[in-house]
Amino acid sequence: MSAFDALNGVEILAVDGIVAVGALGLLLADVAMPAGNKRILGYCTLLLLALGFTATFTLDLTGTALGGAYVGDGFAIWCKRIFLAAGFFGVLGGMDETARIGPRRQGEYYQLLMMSLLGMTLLAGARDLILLMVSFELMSLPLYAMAAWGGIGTYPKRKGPLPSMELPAKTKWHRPAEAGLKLYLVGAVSSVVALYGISLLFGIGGSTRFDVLARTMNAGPVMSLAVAMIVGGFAFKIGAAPFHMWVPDTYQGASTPFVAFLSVAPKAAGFAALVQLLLGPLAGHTDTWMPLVLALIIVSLLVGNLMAVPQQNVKRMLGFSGVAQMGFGLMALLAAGTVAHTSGQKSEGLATLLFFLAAYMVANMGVFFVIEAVAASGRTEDETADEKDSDDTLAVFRGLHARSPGLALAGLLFVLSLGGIPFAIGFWAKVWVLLGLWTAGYGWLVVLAAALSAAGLFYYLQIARSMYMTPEGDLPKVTARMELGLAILLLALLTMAVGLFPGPVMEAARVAVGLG
Amino acid sequence: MIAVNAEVLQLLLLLSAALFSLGVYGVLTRKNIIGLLIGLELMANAVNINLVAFARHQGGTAGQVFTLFTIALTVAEVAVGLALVILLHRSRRSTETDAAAQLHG
Amino acid sequence: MSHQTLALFVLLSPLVAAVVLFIVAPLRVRGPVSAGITIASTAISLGASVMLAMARMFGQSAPNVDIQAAWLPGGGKVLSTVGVYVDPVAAPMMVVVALVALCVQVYSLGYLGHEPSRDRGRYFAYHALFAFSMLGLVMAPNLLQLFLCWELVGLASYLLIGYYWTKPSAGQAALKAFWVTKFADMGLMLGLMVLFVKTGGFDWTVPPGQVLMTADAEVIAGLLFLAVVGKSAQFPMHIWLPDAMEGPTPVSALLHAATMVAAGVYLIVRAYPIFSLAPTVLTFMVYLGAFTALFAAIVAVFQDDIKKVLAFSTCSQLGYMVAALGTGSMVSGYFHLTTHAFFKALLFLTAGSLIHAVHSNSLHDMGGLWKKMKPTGVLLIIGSLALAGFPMTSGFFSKDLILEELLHAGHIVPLIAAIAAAGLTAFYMTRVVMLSLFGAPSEAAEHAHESPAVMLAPMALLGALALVGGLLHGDFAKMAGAEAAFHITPVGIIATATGLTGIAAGLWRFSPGKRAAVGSQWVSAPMRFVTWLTGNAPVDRAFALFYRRVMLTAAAGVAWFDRYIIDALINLSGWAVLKGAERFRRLQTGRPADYIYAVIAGLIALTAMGVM
Amino acid sequence: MIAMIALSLIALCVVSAGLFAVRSTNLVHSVLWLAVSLAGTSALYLMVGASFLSAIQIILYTGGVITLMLFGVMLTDRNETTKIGNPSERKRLGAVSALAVFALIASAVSSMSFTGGGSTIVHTKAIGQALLTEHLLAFEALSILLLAAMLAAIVVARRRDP
Amino acid sequence: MTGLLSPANAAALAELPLLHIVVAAPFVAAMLLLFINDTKPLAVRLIGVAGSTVSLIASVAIALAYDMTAGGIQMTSSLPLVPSLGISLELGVDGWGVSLLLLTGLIMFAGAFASWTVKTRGREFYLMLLVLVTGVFGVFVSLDLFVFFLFYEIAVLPMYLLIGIWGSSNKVADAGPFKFIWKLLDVGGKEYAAMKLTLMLLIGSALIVAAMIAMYIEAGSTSFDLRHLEKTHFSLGLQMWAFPALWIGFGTLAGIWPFHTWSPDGHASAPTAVSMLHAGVLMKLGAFGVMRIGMVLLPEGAREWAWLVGGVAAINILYGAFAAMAQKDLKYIIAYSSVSHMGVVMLGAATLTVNGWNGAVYQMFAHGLMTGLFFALVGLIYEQAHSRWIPDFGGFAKKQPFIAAFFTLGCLSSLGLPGLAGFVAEWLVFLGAWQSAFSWWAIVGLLGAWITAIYVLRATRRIFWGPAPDPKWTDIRDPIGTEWVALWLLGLALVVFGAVPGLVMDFIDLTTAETLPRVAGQALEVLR
Repeated sequence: MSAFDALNGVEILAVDGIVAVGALGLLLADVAMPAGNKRILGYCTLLLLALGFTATFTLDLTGTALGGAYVGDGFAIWCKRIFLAAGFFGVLGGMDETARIGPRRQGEYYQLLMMSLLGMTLLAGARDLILLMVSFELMSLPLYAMAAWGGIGTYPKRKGPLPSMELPAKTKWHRPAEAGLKLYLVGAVSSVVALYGISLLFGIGGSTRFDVLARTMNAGPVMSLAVAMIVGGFAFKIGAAPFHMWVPDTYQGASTPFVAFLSVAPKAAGFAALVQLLLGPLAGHTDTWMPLVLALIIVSLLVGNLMAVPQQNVKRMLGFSGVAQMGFGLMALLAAGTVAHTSGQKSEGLATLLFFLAAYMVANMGVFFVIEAVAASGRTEDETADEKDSDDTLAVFRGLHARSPGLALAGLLFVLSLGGIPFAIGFWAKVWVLLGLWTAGYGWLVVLAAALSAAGLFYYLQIARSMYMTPEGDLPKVTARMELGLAILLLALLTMAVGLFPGPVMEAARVAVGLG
Repeated sequence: MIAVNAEVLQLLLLLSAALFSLGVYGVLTRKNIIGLLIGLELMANAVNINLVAFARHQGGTAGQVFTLFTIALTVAEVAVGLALVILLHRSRRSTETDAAAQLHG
Repeated sequence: MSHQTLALFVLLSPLVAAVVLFIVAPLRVRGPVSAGITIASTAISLGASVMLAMARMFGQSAPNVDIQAAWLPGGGKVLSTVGVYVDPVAAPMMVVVALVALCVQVYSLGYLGHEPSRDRGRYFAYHALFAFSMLGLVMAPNLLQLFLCWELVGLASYLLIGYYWTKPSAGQAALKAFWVTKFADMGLMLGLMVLFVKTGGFDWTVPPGQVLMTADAEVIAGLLFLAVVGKSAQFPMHIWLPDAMEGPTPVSALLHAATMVAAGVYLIVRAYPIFSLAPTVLTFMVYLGAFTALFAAIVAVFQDDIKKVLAFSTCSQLGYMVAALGTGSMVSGYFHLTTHAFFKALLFLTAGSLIHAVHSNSLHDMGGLWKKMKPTGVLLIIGSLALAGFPMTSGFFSKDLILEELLHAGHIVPLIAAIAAAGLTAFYMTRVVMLSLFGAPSEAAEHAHESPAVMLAPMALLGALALVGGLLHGDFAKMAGAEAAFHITPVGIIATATGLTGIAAGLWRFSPGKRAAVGSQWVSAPMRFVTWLTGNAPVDRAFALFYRRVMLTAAAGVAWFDRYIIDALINLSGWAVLKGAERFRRLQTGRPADYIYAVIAGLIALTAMGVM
Repeated sequence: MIAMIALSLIALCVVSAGLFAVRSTNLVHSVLWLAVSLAGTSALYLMVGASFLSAIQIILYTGGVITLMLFGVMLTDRNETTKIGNPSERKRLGAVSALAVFALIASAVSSMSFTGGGSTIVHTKAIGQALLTEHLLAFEALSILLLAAMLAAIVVARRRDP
Repeated sequence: MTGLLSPANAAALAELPLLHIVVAAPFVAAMLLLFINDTKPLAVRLIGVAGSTVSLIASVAIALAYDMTAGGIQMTSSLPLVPSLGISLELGVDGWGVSLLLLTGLIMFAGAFASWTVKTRGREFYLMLLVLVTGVFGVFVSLDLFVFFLFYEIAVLPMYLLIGIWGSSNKVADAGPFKFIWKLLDVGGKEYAAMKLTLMLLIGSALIVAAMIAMYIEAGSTSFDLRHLEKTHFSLGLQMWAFPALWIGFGTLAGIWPFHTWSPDGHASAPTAVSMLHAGVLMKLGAFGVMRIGMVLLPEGAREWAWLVGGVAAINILYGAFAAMAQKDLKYIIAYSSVSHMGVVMLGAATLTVNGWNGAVYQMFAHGLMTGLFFALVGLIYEQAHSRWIPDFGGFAKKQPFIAAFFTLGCLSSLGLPGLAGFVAEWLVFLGAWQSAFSWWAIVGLLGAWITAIYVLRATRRIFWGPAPDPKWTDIRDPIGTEWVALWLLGLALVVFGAVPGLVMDFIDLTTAETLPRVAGQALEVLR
């Protein structure tokens, strides 16, 4: 095979190309631009992402490239849309905060975001272990840096987990640093674990290509070991318990708009990776991996829902709720796996996963942006998120209904969507997942999940309670900045519109997995 | 050079397992983040040994290429990790993991 | 006008009055207007009733009026109907009801003349409701409608007893009346259910071609009789009736003497085709009726409140009727119902007149009123004589018939009880007459004056009927298809003698000269037990105990259980989750080392799951 | 046979160096032990015929990682940084966990039966060819990854904007 | 309401998209409110009233247009929502639906007026109320199980905010073996009540989801259409677990014991109109769900479990009545009486007889009117006296003669006095119970009605009767202005539908006669 053969079909990488070129272009532009406020780079990023997003519709991205290492199919395209949309909203909603943290260096944030996105989009189509791991890392590395993005501030007295760790007032303490470090430590260990699993997989399969692996691998203890390590390693990325420990801390510590991005895009990518592997070369070995996924589901549902209950910090709460939400995502995977196992074909489960991820993205980003909008209005111009210790507790929502009716309504909508209440997009996602799960024969899990999901409303409603049932006192009015407001508006409209008419989108998800 | 037959492969895999476990021990017991990174490196190294062993056992290029990639990945990861250590050190004057333990519950 | 139209008029005119008065508040709050509407409607009813009755009495036999409309559907068919039904059984009762109602309403104009206009308006609206319900009950084409109206008269009774709602005792009495009768009504409902299941309808006759087993009939009749015991104040559910005297006296006359309490008797009369299939129930009725007659008569002797005397007397007389019906003689019981309606209504109205004069119910506050209120006095004496069964008064005929039937049926013990009760009746009525009309006037009686004509006129009409009503007994019997000519029989003689003895004893005991010895202490020491009875205490206390100890305790227990066990258990689950989460969150220590532990532990768990 | 013994010895070396690396109480020593372990691995690669990787291992790891780490140690140098101890309760738990991991992996691996075993020599050229054909995309992605790592490290480690 | 229109006119009326109007009107009004300034309370109220008026008119029109001779499901329309799953906005109405639409229309209309005095955040209040009632209407006209469930959830959820924001807290003394939970949960507080209500109902709906999905899949995974599901014969295994799941799921909303405990606290805490709607209509959704979904779709399950459904309903009746008797807070009395009365509904449903079913649906109707009236009255009293503590009351009839009269009317209907709507329902239910396999239910029911008589009349006496009220109640008065609307509307409705039950019962009976044979099967023939 010559280098030119390898480039056959490379046009299906158009979107990835846009992102890659965009990232590099931003880097160059950043260097070339004179020092100063580089907000314009944010708009460029938006443009690029919008372009990429449009390209997923206008260009034919299906096919095979690089001799099978990269495949563009409906699933991959759909995933790319989720990533790009998440990136788009992440940039749009975070523009102010990014500019505030470092007006002169905001370009770097966008470059890192683009690079991370590149990792994700590549991941979606990767059919090669090497490409899979490289793109996985490409996605992760910038996230570590972005989580730690921000300044060092001073804080009031804080309690540590042990008395010796108590921080006296005014100590410099870097919340994003802690967020980034925790993400990094758990992430690095997890990815090494996953790598080890993949190396074993390579060992028993003798190739890095999925299509080959699917033929050559035999089930056995080593495969079980490898699969367990891979599932565990990727479960870190989607934040499934017990690999979720970084989630609440990073959510709380990192800047909110970034968390909005972090909480959806990498998770979707993690699912994409799991799907590539588990429903690709391992599709014939569902006996090996389904029990693991089932275990993750149960632990995630229980831990996520239980731990979210006592949280007073909204971002932490959403972190834990996200853990529980990932249980739903895994359920879709489980359903898909069962059908793949019994009938050997792609199933509706996969479509439900795609729809679920999209729904989760919309609602979750929305909530985080509402938090950001409220918190930002309480900050002074040169303050950043990490300097105020309490600007994301439940209390910041006090009387939001009066301080900003629109934001409160949007927040309510997102929260209800996450809680799975009808006529918001999240409801359809959850129900569809449960439907698929039932078809797969996990009736008891459906009951458990539905009941826990309903019980989970307890903490979602805490947000609604804070927004609607507490007096506003003398808290100031809240107005979201233009970009942020636009992002919230768009997301709210999406939540409503798809919630009211989910048919086309669900149909599209089915088409994407080849069920049309 | 010795041919990697089943026996050698077995030995290498066990070596890798041992290194991996040592790495696990390292990441679990170290309070210092750099020490923890050392454990991580051992684990990564175990991955590499695995890959090389399989590559040599099977004879293709893929394994070696893969190893190349993993080495690069590990290095990149450590680079970012160390940057984070420096950041933590700057704010807390400490490189212990417990210095980053304010967010909890 | 055709009989159909007339029958509809009987029922609809009070209905219209009631609906208008209840809905159109401006009319209701004006007493005279309300009174006018009610009285006019009752008069129309009376006129139509009389016309309907005349065509069926005195040997004539117009065809039955039967108009029914579907009321409730059931499975695509008609489950039950409502309508009007006039046959020879219903006709006299219609007249009695309309007549007494009209008398009482007119009387009330005077009696309640001093009440605020607004309250009087309410009062007459209730009366209109009562007239409609009672007539609906009487004219019911089936037992279901009878039951509907049965409950509605209960409502009217509740409202009218509670007319003086600012008085706590009135409120208590109203509730008591409602609860007790409502409890008994469960029997009626249940009876109707059994009837429906057994016959597929609510008719009081067994449909042709169907056979009602005796056992079933016993059950149905027994359950219906339970309702009768409540409504017609038979022992032990008579306890509400004396308390019901808290209502205005005209109300007592109409509802709690003449008509409503007699509804129970009327129910038996109506449902006689079923009762006649239930011999055990009939026998039970005889004994219970006779016992009530005697028991209530004994208690009545010791009452100082004139209305209480009359109330227990009503219980006693209803006991007669029940006993009579139990012997299998529908006519005698029904006839006594009619005559009793006249003279008891009369007695209550005269009592009301006396009360109106002295502003007190107590016999001790009366006395010597004869001089002041001769017409009232005369009417009181007439009524008393009729009640006592003085020869040739209406009570004489009807009571005599009953005693005869008792003898015929061979119920000797009840017969003796009934005769004894007759004697006691004469005695206590003489006591009332003597204490209220003669002797030295009390302080209050000094200022008494005769009631206005608007009160006297209805009394006079009733007085006339009380005197001569008994002569109708032959027609009554014919109407029911029985031949019952009046005979002078040994039993009759004994009874009359007993009654006269009672009168004599009363005259002797309560002659004006001995007045000083009267008072509640007039009973001698050996009769302490009887005095105790006079408070109506034992049964009443038993019911009160049941209410407090059983019902309220159960209620408190259930409420406690609900709040502190059931609800608390549900709360407990929430509490446990919250507390558990509070504990559990400590696992999220915040120390990165522990997080890595979690990863490795998860990894070990997963691999262990996979490998093993 | 001799090669086998040599291999085992090197393996032993690698493991013991690794053990010292995770147990040493002096961070610098620890890093250096790691270097030994990595160098041993490099030798191992050489022995099994992956000479290119062996070189890369030395260059990237020993030259890159170890240097980085030493840099890190130096940059954050303070007494408590270099003198590190492992708390005893952690040691026990860590040892148990590590042993469990080892047991699991070893049991799985040793139950696996491999056949044959090639000794074909893979030339560096072939590796390069594979990199730029089959794994072109991954290679390009890796280049961006390294760029991203650089950028990330700069972004993280740099002081905040004035 | 048959025969009020000529067939031609009725047919012409039926051509209109009445079902869409009835559902959409409140929603449109709610959306309009989004654009109204909160500082214009009158405009807000008028829009709320307008929305409910349109719905009321449309529901009456539906009743008029419904073709009694044809029966069955009428005025159907369809709009695919998710074609791939067979979810589609299927609207249509049967006799039960007609009657319950009418009820909802009446209660909402009354509720819109009863909310006139909501002082704070009136716009949001009306908005939530209208959204809630949209859900209620939606449930009654849905022919698609999934859409049914959607609307069901819509109806349940606004409750949380409505109670949490505009509700009132109650003091509940801490005692009993679980005293320690009080502090953490703030038992009796409005937020506690709101949260308990929401969570219990939604966890219940998790069971509904499970049963719904199972039924959908067993019916071929093609459609959620109720008509399609009705044609499916579900396996006994499914019926045996799915029916209890639906029973508990929907039943929680209907207040079945022991899952009723959200109800007293919820109703006692809720503001007037919300209590009216919730006790008046929402609880019926639960019972309607049990009957329309549980029993009709799963007949064998219903037959097998009837003993439990009826037994628990019997417990409900007595338990609710006794618990109500011990209450001193006026709203708690009404709330517990709702528990008791909903027991009557469930009892009727469990009888699986024509009369029982007719009675059950009629009880939904009657209890809705009655409890709506009650809560409207309690709201008025509370607004003026600022207290609901009965021992403090007395003699109110002096100053509130009309409130006293309407309260008495409600009480009388509650205890099943003939001539009022409550009687018809209770009578039929008890008759049906007697006809069923478990005759003792009827006796329990009768006892319950008697106990009801005790506690409601006692409450009346304590509040309204007695000597002139304490001087501290100087502000109490009879209703004025718009406050009359709810009282007269619901009061008259109680009388009219009690005196002429055929107005509504004809509709109910039609559907009962059509659906019951499927459920009761052989048993029916024996009992008829």
